[in-house]
Amino acid sequence: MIDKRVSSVEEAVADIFDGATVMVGGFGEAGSPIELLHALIDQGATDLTVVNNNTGSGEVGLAALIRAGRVSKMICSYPRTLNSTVFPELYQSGRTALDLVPQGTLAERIRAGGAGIPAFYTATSVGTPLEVGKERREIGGRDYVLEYALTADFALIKAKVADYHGNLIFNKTARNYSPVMATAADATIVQASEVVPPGGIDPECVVTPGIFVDRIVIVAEPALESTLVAQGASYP
Amino acid sequence: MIDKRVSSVEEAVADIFDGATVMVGGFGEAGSPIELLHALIDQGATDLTVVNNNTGSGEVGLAALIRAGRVSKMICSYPRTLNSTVFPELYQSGRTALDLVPQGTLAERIRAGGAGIPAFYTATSVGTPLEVGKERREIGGRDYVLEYALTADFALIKAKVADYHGNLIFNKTARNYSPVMATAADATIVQASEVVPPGGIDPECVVTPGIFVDRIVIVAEPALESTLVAQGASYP
Amino acid sequence: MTVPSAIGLSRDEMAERVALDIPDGSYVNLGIGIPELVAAHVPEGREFIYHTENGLLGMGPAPEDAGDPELINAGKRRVTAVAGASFFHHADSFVMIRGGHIDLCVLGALQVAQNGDLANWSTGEPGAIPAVGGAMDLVAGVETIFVVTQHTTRNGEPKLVESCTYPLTGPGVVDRIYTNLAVIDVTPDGFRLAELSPGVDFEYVQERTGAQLLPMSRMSSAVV
Amino acid sequence: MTVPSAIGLSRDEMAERVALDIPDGSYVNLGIGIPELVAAHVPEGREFIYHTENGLLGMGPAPEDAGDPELINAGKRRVTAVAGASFFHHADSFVMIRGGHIDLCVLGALQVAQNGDLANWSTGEPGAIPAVGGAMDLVAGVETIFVVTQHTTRNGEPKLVESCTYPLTGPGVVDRIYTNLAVIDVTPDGFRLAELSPGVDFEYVQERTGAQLLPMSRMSSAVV
Repeated sequence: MIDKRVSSVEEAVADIFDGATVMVGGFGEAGSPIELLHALIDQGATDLTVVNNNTGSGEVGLAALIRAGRVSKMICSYPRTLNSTVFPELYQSGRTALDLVPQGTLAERIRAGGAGIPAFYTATSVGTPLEVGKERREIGGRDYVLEYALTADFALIKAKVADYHGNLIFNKTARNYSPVMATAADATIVQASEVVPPGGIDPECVVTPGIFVDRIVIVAEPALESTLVAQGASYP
Repeated sequence: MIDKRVSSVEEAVADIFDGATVMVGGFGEAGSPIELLHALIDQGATDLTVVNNNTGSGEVGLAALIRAGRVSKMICSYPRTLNSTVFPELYQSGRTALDLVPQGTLAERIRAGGAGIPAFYTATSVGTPLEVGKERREIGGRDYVLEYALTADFALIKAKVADYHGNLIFNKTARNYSPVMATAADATIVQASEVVPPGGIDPECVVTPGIFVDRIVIVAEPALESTLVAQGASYP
Repeated sequence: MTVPSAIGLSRDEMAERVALDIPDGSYVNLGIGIPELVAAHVPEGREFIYHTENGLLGMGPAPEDAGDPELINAGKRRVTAVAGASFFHHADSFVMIRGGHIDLCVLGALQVAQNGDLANWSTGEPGAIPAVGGAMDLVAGVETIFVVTQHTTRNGEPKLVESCTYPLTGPGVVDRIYTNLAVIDVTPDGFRLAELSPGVDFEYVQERTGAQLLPMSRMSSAVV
Repeated sequence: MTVPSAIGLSRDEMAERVALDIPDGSYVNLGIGIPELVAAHVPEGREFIYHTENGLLGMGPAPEDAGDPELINAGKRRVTAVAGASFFHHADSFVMIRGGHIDLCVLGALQVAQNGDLANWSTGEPGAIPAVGGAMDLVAGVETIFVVTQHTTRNGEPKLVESCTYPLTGPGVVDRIYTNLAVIDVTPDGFRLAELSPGVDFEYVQERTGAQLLPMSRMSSAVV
């Protein structure tokens, strides 16, 4: 029987290697896979390139991974957030690089990576400093830039419910980047609040089909970034 | 209150003009908006360019529109189907043109049209006769062809349930091209078996958000192509 | 120079003024700051559907209870979902934006140039952390771009200028500007006054504008 | 020349032989014709998940009742959905194909060349209606392509050839060919015999093959 469950977050992230590119789902705290991120800190992989809309907040989750010095490069659209202090310090000291990508271009580059589309054109960033280094082309009387697909070695995803095949549904705006990241990574690792047998999710409502998922671990009561930050928590 | 309902299929298709490009949802009979197609035959618009995976079957629905001489060009991936005789005759007599597009490229070109992506690269068709006339480019050591977005003036869509805002859900594999076509047309016209007030569809399960839909008409018991063909039906 | 906040409209009044120009039934994206306040001022008899780029169409007001930390807007504030809302992923959300499906977007600004260039994401200062979010996608994809902003900076520097000195968000994208002092259209001839706030005259606005301001045309100020 | 269908495997046996080489847990797309029969021959202890490009992952067998006319496969036949299935739209379906997520695809063929070129969508005859469907996307996007076909045409013409005379579906895409007579690998050196059907010898297959057939290597025939 196809069963992608693994027994712990430690096992789920065990093979993430130094130098890996890791996509991390979430927009702010919504959809942030905090337990997988903490397991990755414990695991020790370093020199990571991380793809996320933001850079985490406080000293937990993604911010804690950055603070631990494991992230050599962030690919993101908005590295400034409320309570986001870790990344700015490391960036300004030159210890973490930043590849700034407009939000829609970031989402579409990830989608392209999962879809076997090596490159596409978009009007976003034309005539701005973020156009620098991109190829420009006129199509149908308007200028566009060429953007390349983005893929990853691993994706860390938080879902609401998973079945053993890896079919996923999400909670409200926690969905955000996770479905496209799941398609663009060699290995997609999911923490789900609930795990059910195949058939437990309505096939008309599946958001991420199981084909895009490699490992599932149950995290029944995931921590919330805002709660941890309000408590002044710091990981590890 | 936002309410996109119209009172009849006649009203729904009234402004489709001669020479329009019309995307028609459906793969075989699954998702084929037969009542909207028959209303379009009655309405009389001609010289249409129609985008559909197939070319209909028997002498009803899309095949009837083609048979009535209203379609000057088909853009499709598979114009040969069981019981498909109308299109072959018109094609072989030179009265209907054919733009043959690989199925995945067709779906992606429509998606690009709705997504504001004017063009993208794909490996599909490289090294085949369908590459002719396309720009080839090597990216990351592999050859790809450039494909352009496809848009339409109108899309005719069959849904299972719609709400007044135009949020849609579909029945099983009747979903197929409809969600991407809805995004790529200036006016998306939907026949739904059931129409409910806003809130009647779970927001986590909406397949086509209402922003992509312009008109909704209720067709409570839509005809099935296979039933009509088995009955030897012919429209009008 | 006078502190501008003492004269003209308050932030809330500016937001209310913007809302007057949004057609009934519009799909609207609101930026962070004063634009967020627009949601509270839907004119009688109209209905707008709010899109937030992090994956929600049909965004409602802030929750009366604690809300759900995973039901947030692009500014990462907790919101609600109205009846008829839908959730979708980020790539689908930007299909709505890039594909021209959002009718109107209201954004803040650091600078707007007389040709419609917008700068609202970076002052370009060395050492500052650049952050762009969805602003460049919005101005590239949404047909109508309204800017709502104080007429001048806290230091009294004009935000409406001949040409932007800050890095652009997009070239030639702004249609109309709502400030505490005036409503100003971006036209092929440059900035043209459309409406003055109560107690403010043309010269007062011109003095605080970094480019030539054309007088009101005989047309009414309504753009919708 | 002997009518080939009298010798070697039946269509059903060919399908069964293909299924033996599909690894447990594979995501599989099956073409129309003999490939469809593969679904009935899942080897003991294995589970495959079938994808049909019209928007279903987890395709099950034909329904025992009339089924649902809107639950069909790519060949437009009525099917069922297994527990754990999901429905999605066409663009998402081809994300699975083009993006390399489908592990294996089994297709029919008009011709296969010794370099792996596949022709399976058109005979190129003037006046014929060309129809390509998803074949070009499948061969471009799926890592492992198996072909299952009669060894020769009804007229006894070889389908395995030096180079295709029919229009290509894709260049150099076929990994392994299953016919009524043999299992043949496409290698950098050309066609290499992997397995003979019962009662068939090398010369018999070579005579009916339009290109040089290399003898079986000492390796076992298992590719998985």
